Amino acid sequence: MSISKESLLHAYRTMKTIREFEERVHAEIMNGQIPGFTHLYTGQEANAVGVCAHLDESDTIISTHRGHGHCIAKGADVSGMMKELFGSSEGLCKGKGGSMHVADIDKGILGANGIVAGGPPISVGSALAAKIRKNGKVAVSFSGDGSVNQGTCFEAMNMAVVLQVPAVFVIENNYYSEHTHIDYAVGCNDLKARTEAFGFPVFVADGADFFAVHEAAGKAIAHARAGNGPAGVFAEQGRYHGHFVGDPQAYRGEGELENLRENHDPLKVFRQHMATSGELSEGELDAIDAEVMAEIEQSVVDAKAAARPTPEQVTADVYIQYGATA
Amino acid sequence: MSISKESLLHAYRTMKTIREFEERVHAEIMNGQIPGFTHLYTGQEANAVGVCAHLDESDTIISTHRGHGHCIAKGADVSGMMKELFGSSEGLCKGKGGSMHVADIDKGILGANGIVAGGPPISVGSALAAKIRKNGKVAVSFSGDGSVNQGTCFEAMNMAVVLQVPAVFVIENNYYSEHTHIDYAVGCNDLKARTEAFGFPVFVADGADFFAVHEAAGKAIAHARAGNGPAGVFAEQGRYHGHFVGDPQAYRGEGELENLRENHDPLKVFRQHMATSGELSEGELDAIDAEVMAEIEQSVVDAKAAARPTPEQVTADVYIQYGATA
Amino acid sequence: MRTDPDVFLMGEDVSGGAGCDGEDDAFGGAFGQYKGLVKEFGRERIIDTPITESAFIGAAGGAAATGMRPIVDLMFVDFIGVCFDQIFNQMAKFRYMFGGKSRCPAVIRFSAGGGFSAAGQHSQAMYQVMTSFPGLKVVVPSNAYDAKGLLLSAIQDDDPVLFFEPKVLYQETAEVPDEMYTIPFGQANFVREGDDVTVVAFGQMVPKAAAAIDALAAEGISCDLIDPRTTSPLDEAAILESVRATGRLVVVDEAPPRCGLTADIAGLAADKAFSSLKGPIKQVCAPHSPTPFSPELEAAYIPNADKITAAIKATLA
Amino acid sequence: MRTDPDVFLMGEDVSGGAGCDGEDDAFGGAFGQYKGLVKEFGRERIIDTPITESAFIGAAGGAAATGMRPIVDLMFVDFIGVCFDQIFNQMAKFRYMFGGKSRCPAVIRFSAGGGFSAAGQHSQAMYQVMTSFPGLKVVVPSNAYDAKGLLLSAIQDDDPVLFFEPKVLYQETAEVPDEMYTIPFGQANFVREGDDVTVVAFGQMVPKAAAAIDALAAEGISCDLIDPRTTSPLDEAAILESVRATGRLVVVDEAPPRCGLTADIAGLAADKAFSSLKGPIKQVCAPHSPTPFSPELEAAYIPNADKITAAIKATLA
Ligand SMILES: Cc1ncc(C[n+]2csc(CCOP(=O)(O)OP(=O)(O)O)c2C)c(N)n1
Ligand SMILES: Cc1ncc(C[n+]2csc(CCOP(=O)(O)OP(=O)(O)O)c2C)c(N)n1
Ligand SMILES: [Mg+2]
Ligand SMILES: [Mg+2]
Repeated sequence: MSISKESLLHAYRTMKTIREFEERVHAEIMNGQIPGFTHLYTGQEANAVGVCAHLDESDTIISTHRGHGHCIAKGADVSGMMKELFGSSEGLCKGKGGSMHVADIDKGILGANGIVAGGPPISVGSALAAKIRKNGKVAVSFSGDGSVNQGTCFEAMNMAVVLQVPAVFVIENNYYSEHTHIDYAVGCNDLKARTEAFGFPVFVADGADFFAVHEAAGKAIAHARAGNGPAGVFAEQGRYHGHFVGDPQAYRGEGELENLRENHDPLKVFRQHMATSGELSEGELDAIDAEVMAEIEQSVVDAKAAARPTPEQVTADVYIQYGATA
Repeated sequence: MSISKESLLHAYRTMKTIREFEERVHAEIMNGQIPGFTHLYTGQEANAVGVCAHLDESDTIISTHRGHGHCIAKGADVSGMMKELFGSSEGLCKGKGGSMHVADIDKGILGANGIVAGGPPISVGSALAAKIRKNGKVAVSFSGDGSVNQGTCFEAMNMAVVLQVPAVFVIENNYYSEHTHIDYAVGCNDLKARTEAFGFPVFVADGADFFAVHEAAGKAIAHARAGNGPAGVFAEQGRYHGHFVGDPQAYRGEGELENLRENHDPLKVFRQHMATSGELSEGELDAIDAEVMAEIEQSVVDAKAAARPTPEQVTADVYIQYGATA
Repeated sequence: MRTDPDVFLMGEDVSGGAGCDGEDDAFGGAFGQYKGLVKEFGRERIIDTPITESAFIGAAGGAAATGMRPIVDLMFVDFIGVCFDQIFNQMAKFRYMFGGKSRCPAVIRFSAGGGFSAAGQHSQAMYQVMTSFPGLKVVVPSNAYDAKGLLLSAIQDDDPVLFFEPKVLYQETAEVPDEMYTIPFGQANFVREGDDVTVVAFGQMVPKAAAAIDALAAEGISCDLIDPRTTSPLDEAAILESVRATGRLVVVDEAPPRCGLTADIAGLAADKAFSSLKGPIKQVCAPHSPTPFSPELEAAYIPNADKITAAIKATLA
Repeated sequence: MRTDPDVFLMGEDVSGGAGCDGEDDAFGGAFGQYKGLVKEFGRERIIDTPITESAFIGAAGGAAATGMRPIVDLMFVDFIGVCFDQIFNQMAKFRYMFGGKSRCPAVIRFSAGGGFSAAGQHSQAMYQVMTSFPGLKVVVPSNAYDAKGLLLSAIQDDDPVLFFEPKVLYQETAEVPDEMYTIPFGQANFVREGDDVTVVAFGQMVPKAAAAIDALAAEGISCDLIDPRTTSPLDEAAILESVRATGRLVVVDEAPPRCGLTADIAGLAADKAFSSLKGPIKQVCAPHSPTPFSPELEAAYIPNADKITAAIKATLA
């Protein structure tokens, strides 16, 4: 499948945006500027971007606790996200959600989620809505290698098959759930096969390679969109930072992280592809880098200057018609 | 595997006891003598008995809402069960549990359970206790074809593999969960394969045939007892009565029930085997029938005469040391 | 459902017989509530599910967040434990956590409460627990007329609504008007009016309280009987107004005593109507134990008219 | 654990690093509480699990019912929704439903409450919800000394115990005695003694209430401050005795208002200490909303000393 130049530019820009967003968030957390619990997507950019390349605004995604990358890939406003992380009332969720709950329903983003495997059932509901309305939309859920051991995830997969809805399950294997390795947590030694045993095809990709993800996700999404029921994507990729910001990662083997950063960096891999194919020049990519850096810098400046919430806002937006009791 | 005459007699007696217990319970419910919600095991006797033949008192089982058969097969006192169903304070659970919660911890019966798939996680805990104590015990959970779609069931299976505990998952396929067919509810078309994909062997048997179940369960239990981690049994068998007592079963195909009763009756199948092998004579089997009928009759007489609970008993046994607040 | 194509119904055996060879409309819900619906609307909108509550309750949340108006049936509220997260952490919080930008018009129906000798895992009230979660609306009708009007309001509501049907009340047959009518949330019903004591009762306790109150009339004791109908939102004003007038309060619910609705209402009055109070606020509820199976035990467990009568008298003592 | 081979610890990353190539004792629980344990007791008794709360919480119930004394860690109590059934319907009810013939000595540890800008799904108190279920014991320590004594009691208890650790209190370092001591359940601690108002506070609200009370001393107002330490069983006698003496009551908790502990205690006093009451019973709690993320919002959400002070004064007005 050939990808247009415009799409390539967009893909690279988006991956770079995720990278710089996350690295800057990391720095701001270290500076004490961003409160709460934050999980970074650095190293996994190709996956979110490769999948979302096949979606438009009215398709939906649902994300995880590690949600920034998915949201950016699906088109969330970066400045609104940064403001949200800083806790501003101008943030995407008015400062009520923070990192673990960034969402933008209008963009088809059903939110990051603080509950592991909270998302897949919700995504099946979005897929069911698409099926009932016969509108050709698909619903994508992202799940980590750890989250797939959660009952809700299995239930969602079975029900999606039973109801034959256009749900796509993207499994991101970054080898760890917190500090526990996939080889321990997934009892069988073949997660792809276990997933396929539920009754839908799963397409495998190198999750550090945008082109590989793009291809696998393309197949899965086409399958679902065509009305053939659910499909899956299974992609391996490294997580550069710890589970959360500050995690010393002593559980990793020697040289593991260095190898990831050296040989499995989605941005590097993309640039290598471009060097080979010549589709985008180094100059074009460098220009994007510079624009992205400026955009992220601006988003932080804006976030720091943005309005802070006021106490009355605590009880707003609990219900639609009904005010708070207390 | 040859089975001793004593064991054959015991197996037949137990199956017959379950059958007559259930038929009598059915009649007493129709008479308005037994309150609450009751689910009968008639037609599935060979499965409980074939499995429990391999267990001794300190192995554990955990059952489902359709629990009478499992409890009787594991050695629960039939008279105590009948009293329990009648709501007597002399019942196995002092009239507090009823049909859906019959239990006898001393006999290794962790209870019927009103929550579909509530049992498997608990059973894994019993298996874990056995592993930590290195006492060679196994923990068996029974699950219906419907219950295996519940997240708790999947989680229990994966965790049993991860922890390599002696848990045995017995899946009883009676084709229906309430009024929904397995072909609808299990999205993939191969439940055995889906189960095995979790990483343990599953042994299949004709659940109407005691000998087939006995063999499959023997393999599964031996596997677990030997420290090889969990194993499964998958057996098909008919459910004669409706989901609950009173269910008109209009969802069944024509002739389906008649065929089950005619060709897949565990008691008939057992007698046919005996007629062929000559191990037990018709007279011996008839004698058991008569004894069982008398025992069940007596259990009902006793249950009707048994003490009724008094109001003070409501708040007893909530805690071990602590009395009720109210 | 006839008027809004976005409404659909989902749950285990809501039609029944999916995948079976027999009749299509074989069942219609655990209490036959949905009988006939699949014939009219088909399996596209009356959706049987596997036994997979997290998945289908979660799916209701997802469908609602993307524009549908699902009604899902959990059969017994006691099963809420296997899908609890999807209710209290997901649906309930979408709107708030997403900064007010989403809506989640899902209705979850439950049968609730005791009276069937269904023992500890099929007899719980649970609406008191769900009332504690902001973001959920909680409905507990006490009669068929209200149930219809409240259900229609629930379907039209843009927030997640938990609709609790006291299961003993399924046994009653009552005439309800054929036409469509709604009863607004947060508006209590004065079932009886009187001067001496305010009685607030929920669900299946309402007819029991009415019986107690009617009997007390002979002794010259007259009571307000308030059925809040929805526990969240709660019609605080109606309750406080009555308590300010009578000076005495009895609260009746079938749930156990700790952190329940009886304490909730008592606490409300002990703060905001304190100066009007003339006697202790009495709570009538189940004891601090699971629901027992045996009919005798269950009869001793669930509050009855005698206990309500005694409590009313105790406030007057 | 050193003295009883039946005790073991299980949960996600309680040691951390299972299946990994790196160091074995890499983690030790989400707040580092279990650091070092795996080195002493090994992976047989410090068991990392997959993310599978229903399975491992259920397994704790099963292991406890068959003679072990598991301690399981759920990390954040907010995750309770995915394993709720195993707690409130299974463990809590075994003993009762089985006619008193079983015991279930399991301890479940949770971090609870707000204060970390962790937003709606990682900041809930939830102990008020769990208090409503008969069959469970619920512990909410307010300081390190109590936590140790209550935890040792929990491990020795033969019923299922839910042990809530207010997570902001992890940040405190305090000296606790090295030796083993237990604090019995159902025995409140009088943190302050006074004559004018009874203040009952839970968990992280205890130090805040103490601060408010200490400041009020300058104005000549003296208060009893009661920390119940366990919400189930509850030391009703201590609370009632104090209220009978002071005639005024303020109850403080960080959970939202509906069907919570503040109402529970208020309801208790409005019945059993009614005749001693001299003023309205005030409840200080969070508003009826999920926990917001932004620090400013969270500061406005969680009760603080100012709100407690205002409530104390309101009872005296
Ligand atoms: C129900 C639930 N259990 C546990 C957690 C704590 N937790 C947060 S992230 C995480 C690990 C998730 O691993 P994985 O699914 O592989 O995603 P990754 O972090 O690798 O992206 C855990 C255990 C949670 N948030 N929710
Ligand atoms: C969590 C939960 N969901 C639903 C039910 C209602 N229910 C009771 S039995 C049953 C069907 C179970 O089917 P299966 O597992 O095949 O067992 P069978 O009845 O055929 O023995 C259902 C849905 C329940 N008790 N618990
Ligand atoms: Mg991972
Ligand atoms: Mg079945």
